Amino acid sequence: MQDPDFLHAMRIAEALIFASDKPVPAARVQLALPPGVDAQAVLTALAARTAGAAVELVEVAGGFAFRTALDLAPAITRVVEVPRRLPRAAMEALAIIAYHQPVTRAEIEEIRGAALAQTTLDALLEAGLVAPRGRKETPGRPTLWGTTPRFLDQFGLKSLGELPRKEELVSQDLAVLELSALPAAETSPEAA
Amino acid sequence: MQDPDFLHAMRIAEALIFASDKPVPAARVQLALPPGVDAQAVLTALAARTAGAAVELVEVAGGFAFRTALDLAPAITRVVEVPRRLPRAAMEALAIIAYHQPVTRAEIEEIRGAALAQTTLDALLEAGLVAPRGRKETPGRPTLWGTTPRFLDQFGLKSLGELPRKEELVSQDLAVLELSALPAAETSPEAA
Amino acid sequence: MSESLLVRLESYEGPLDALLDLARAQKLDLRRISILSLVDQFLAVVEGARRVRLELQAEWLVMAAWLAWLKSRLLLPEEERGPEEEDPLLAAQRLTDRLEELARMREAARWLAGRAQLGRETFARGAPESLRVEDRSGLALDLNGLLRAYVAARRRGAATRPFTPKPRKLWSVGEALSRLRSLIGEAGPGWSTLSAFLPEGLATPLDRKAALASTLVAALEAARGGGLEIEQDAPFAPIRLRAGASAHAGP
Repeated sequence: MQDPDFLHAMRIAEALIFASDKPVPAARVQLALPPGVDAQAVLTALAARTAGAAVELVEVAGGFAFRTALDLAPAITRVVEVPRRLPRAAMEALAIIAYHQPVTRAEIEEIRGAALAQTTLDALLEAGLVAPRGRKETPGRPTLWGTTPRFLDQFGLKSLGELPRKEELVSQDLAVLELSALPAAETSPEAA
Repeated sequence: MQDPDFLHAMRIAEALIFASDKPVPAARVQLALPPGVDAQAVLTALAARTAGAAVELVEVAGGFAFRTALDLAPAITRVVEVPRRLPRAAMEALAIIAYHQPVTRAEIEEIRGAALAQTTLDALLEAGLVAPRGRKETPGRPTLWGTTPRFLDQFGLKSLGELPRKEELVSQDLAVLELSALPAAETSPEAA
Repeated sequence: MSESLLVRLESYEGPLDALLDLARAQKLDLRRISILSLVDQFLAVVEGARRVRLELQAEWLVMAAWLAWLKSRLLLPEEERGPEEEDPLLAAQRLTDRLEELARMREAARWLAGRAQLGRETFARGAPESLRVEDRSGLALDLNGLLRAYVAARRRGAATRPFTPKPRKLWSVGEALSRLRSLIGEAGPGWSTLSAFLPEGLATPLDRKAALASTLVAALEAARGGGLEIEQDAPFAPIRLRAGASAHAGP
């Protein structure tokens, strides 16, 4: 083990594994070593030397790699808050619920002109932004949806009345569209 | 130095720098260390411990990073693919940007006395060695170019201050005439 | 020497590059450079190149012409130069400065190239670990995004909904005519304004205008048959109707 060739081979293996972007198979380490030195023995010695160190040689799927010791993870990692953005479909559904509540899923789809996945509605429900508001007395008695106080919190609104009137948002663009003809439009937020 | 707190701090610093994809500033190391341990002392000790090892701690580009020892490059490059050297025109343009930054493309061409091919600038940009540094407030508002931290990292420089002083840059061929003994020219072409 | 430069002309990055090479080949001190000897060599090179290939790059010829001018001025006694003319010594100094700067930058490039480079002579960690743990539990919501989403949804909704014009019931001429006929008798012999014959429940201005137009056409139609008389005092004055002579021919 104290043979200088073997020590040099250990240096090579260490540097090679350090520099590789993927775990290095023993066969690949062998390619870099001087002839006559066995990669497996070198790797075993390297693993033994680094065991318990800040950076350890570990065998993972596909070969050997260096990993920082697990006990150090809390010290070196930084928790970064990365607030999620809602996907576009969820944002649109949320906006429609806000403006047309109480509104059924079918009505949301009708207004959006696109299907609304159950998972999207679930995500809004889970985030606490919308909640069921009873059922519509039509065949099938579909659930009616409305926004929650948490919705107001998230958008920094005191009340739904602080939302811009929807006519201000869409009337010019959608002159063709008879706003009042849309489902559940009677209960618009500014009236609520 | 054998104090367990200090040894623990060395482990943390080693793991932090080892895991990072960029040189880690001493201030960032300090944040990860337990209170009362000086990052600079820890880094000095770590550099001393790893000197001559297969993977050494070096100070580069305003921070600390682990790098493989130079003598191991031949063995590593047998297995790891090595990028091509930059062509002479690119190296010259890079040197001009390093010494004259922020500098416009026209100014680089003026100094070289030759047009700078777009592919050359692209190669430097792609390698992450140079980056735009705003625009010059002259007609046409040409882009100003400067070097990046990656440039320092690539060439193993702590900072731009480690570049040889201009007066020291004397062509080897001309050095025969003991130019260094002569007064340095103060007028550089971009000033003319 | 000029032969080898001639052969390599294409490999030079312009005349400045070649000039520097000429200076270096002679181990010229750039700060005490003999512009004159440099000029002669450069001109010889360019002349030689022209004999081989006529299509020499313009920049080479411009430099050659400028150097020839510089040489002639440098040889000329100072008193014989025009007062407006650029000082040839200054021009020569500027050329020397440029060559020096180019020499320095080339040396800097050589210095950089001689350094151990990351990824060639030394290597960084190939597989860095992520030191950031992202806490994605929070939601990034803003009112602006909500409103934009609403507008986008409504716009799409409008675009995907097939355009079906609202069925609009306008008062037809036929309807107007029969209403007119039934009312004109009841209206008595006096004049009545046209608007008195409009149907009830006209909601919008459009409905009203359409009915007015239909009723006028119907009235004209009836007047043509003699069942009705129409009068208007002035343009845009109220149009008045009364039953025609044939309608109450009896009394």
